Amino acid sequence: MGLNPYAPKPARIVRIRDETPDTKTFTLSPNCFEGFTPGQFAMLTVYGVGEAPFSICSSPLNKDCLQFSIRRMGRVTRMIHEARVGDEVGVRGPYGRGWPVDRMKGRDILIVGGGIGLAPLRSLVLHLLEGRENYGEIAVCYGARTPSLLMYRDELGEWAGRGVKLYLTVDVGEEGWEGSVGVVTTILGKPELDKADAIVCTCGPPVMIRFVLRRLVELGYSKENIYASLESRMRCGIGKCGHCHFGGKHVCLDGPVFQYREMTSLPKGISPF
Amino acid sequence: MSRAEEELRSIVRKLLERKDVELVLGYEYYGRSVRPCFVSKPEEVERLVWNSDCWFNLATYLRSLRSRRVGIVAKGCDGRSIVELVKENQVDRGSIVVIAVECNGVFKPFKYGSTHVGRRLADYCRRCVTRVSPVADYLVKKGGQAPEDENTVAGDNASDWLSLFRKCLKCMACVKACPLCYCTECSIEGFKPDLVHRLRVPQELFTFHLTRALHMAGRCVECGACESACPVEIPLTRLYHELNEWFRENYGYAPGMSLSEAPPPLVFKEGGED
Amino acid sequence: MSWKPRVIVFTCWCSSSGVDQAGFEGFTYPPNVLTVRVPCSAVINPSLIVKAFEKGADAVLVTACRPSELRRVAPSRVTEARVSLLRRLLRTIGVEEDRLRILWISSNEGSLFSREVSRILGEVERLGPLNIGGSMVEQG
Amino acid sequence: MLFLDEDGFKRLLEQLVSNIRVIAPVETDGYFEFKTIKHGGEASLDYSNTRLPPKRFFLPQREVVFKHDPKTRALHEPMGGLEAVLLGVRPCDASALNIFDSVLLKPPNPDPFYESRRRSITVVSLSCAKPREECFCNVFEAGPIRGSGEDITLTRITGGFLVEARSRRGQSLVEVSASLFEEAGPEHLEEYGELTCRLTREMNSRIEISRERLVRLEATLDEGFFQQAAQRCVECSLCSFTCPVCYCFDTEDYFEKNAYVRTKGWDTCASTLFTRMASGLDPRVSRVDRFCHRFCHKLSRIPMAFNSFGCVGCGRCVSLCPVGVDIREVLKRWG
Repeated sequence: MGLNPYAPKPARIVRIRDETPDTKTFTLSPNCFEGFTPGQFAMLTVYGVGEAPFSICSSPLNKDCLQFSIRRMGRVTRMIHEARVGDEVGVRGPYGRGWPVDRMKGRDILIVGGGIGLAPLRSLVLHLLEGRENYGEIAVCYGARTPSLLMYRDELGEWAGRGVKLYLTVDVGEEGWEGSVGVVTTILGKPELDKADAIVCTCGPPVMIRFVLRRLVELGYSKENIYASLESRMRCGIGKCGHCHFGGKHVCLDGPVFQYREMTSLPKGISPF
Repeated sequence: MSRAEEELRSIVRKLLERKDVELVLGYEYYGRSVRPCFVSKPEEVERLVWNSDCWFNLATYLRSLRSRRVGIVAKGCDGRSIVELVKENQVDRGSIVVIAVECNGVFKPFKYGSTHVGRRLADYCRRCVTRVSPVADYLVKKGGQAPEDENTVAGDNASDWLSLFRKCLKCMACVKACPLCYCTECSIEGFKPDLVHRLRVPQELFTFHLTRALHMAGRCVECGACESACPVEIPLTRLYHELNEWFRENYGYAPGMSLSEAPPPLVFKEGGED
Repeated sequence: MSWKPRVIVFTCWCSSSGVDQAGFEGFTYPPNVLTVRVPCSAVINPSLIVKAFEKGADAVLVTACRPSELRRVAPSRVTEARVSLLRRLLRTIGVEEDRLRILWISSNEGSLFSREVSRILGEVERLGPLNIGGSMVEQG
Repeated sequence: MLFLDEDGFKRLLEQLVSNIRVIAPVETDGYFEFKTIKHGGEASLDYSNTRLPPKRFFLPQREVVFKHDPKTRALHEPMGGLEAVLLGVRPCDASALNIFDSVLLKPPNPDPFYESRRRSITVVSLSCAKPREECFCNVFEAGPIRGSGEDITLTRITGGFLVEARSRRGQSLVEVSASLFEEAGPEHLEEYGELTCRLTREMNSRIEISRERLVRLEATLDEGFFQQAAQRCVECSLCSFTCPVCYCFDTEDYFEKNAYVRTKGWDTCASTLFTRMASGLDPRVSRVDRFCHRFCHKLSRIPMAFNSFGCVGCGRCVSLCPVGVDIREVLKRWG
């Protein structure tokens, strides 16, 4: 009788931070994972309500707690949003394949995020910043619908101070916004990186990923080095329940991070093309 | 090929050639049995058949074809369900051409692993009161040979409904085969998991079946599609028949008999009999 | 401990004050009677009554305003029709139809309520436990 | 290979029934269903196949997988698994267990609930006497004589059964009552050979499939064909509920009797909710996509991910489908 993979481990919410009007970042403690790769996800349980997959957005080097940025969407996320500090939730994971951190050593890195899609990328940025000297240029292109919907606003400046080139854009400007206005593809050309060799990591809504991938190829980034994190409904996270089985690949086992060529073989619908 | 089939095919061919309809819903042979088919070209008309194996109610497809002009082969009960769909504003009578076929009852479909050898007239057909559709643009008379009951065993009269419900797999075949179960947010399919959840088997089968029965009361045209589609053969039509009887006794109303007759809940008047 | 029937009472806003009054005036009714107050008897979805049976109720009682005392007659008539239909359904599937009843209760009829409930409870006790939830659990 | 005569079989059955829970096909209302039997006579072995596959003994339609008491903070992990013998499974249904094994027991996260059930149930298969019209187990080499997931294979021949132990558990069951068995003689083996030939000949479906081509089904989908067939489909999901192989499950969390409970149970890809996310995004929106998925999953996606076909050719979906959707048509076209 093996361990029960369907049973989450209890953890407490120790901090809740409002990111945007409908997104909060929850800090859970203790960190019951022995370690994870940035880009992996975990299943969060609201006891008695349900379970849903969320990207881990804290640094893998943070051994004390786990962080999740959660947007209010369905039944489970609504209940998490109603939770308070001290409440207990269940966590199991880490699941899936994260960003290819091993391939990043010594290369330039382009990170493209849209909206809440920055969550799995934040984990990556924090990971990269811990060993900043091992990598080339790191550029983050991040877009949101409005300035108030930008995630991790307090942290973005800090990243820039630690050697990350930051390019922000919003679809619709607000009063006091002096940055660029337009979708994220409009700023993809700005970072000056070694395009043939740079690793690109992108996450966001499916439509954004579709156009970002197209633009990246146009700009001359190598298809071998483009990665995107996809999403799908899942129930078990371990490749048993069949919900995320698309074209021979399980999003929970072979993803959520897919390489460009893998994505071309996914069936339409889940594939960003 | 029976004369009725010949007549049916010529009507359908005429409809398709004149481009009166884009598509005709009918039945075709498929192995030993019969299955629904969609005919859109005059040369495909030869596929159409009509016999006592055609138990499926083609009106089930009408809602998904709402934007098109469709011809439909309809038995008596199918016609009644078209009437109900029109009354409930689900389909437009003007865009449907009903090819009514006179029906003498259909056989129970042959099910996997059954030990019954003979064909048996479906139980719900024994109760049938409408051999011909109440709405018809064309009429094919003397449809299908009168089915011979090869099995002398009368319809099963098991009355232990609780044990019948317990067999249910909650596969929703009854819901999906029913022409009148069209709610996009079905309360028993799990959209509102507080009432009935799809996973709660067998805990919520009682609520599931009774809720469905209540939703079908006064609407069910007793076409038997649910019962015949059911993999474990729960005689659902018998249950719905009882509720229709209640409507008949109390309001003198039977569903799907005429386009002008409004269902009783709609004509409920304040200060009624009191 | 001997078996006591569990009865769920759906009361409309008006008749619920009748039920309250039963309490104020010291009429007793057994503790195994649970009341659920709803704005109007006509909003009681029959599925909820069915679910109450499945969840372990031995009888369900619907109390509603007397049609003759209502300015609008329809709501109580709707409830009456629904209950009557549901009783037919229960009879068909082999559940005693007397387990579901409708009771006309005005807001000042506490005594009537407690009298009727006790009477019905006695009848249900004679009928014995229903236990649909239990019988739906898989055997074998 | 061993031989067990009719009388020996009866005695073996009585022995088993008195020692262990025996589940065997029992006739009820014109159909056969797997039920726990109290004495050997209840079991009927003259059946074409049971209406529903024995899937529920390994993967119940609903099972509790996790309980958590918030007060005592105790975790209860209910585990099923009563020792039992499942007798008279047809080879196709037994082969389905082999597919379950490759999916649900795949490391690193085997399903412990399935594992304990699989370990505690000894599966005894019985060769088919006569293939039905809708059978196509020969296509996937899942019958009609031998399946691939059973512990003991019984083959009915004149005067008794040929017994083949297929696993260590099967071997030990044979050893316990070794005195009943005798070594199969040449005449038995000869009959076995003839039977194999005859049954394969009698199989109605002669579909030649090539693994390589089928696995590419995903890439070579002919939308036209599927659109036509999907038009007929009413998404009743009967096929996945009666399929011996369909393993997809859903979970539900709720609070009951002072504990948070999680159950898992059968789900179906025909449901519009199957892939819909909370945000409303759905990678598989159209009916055609969902319809394609069922066939792609069985014939191409499961083989790609788990290296075995997701269909055993029992014919239940073919026979029960109210609108005559037939997986054999897909096989004929793409096999």
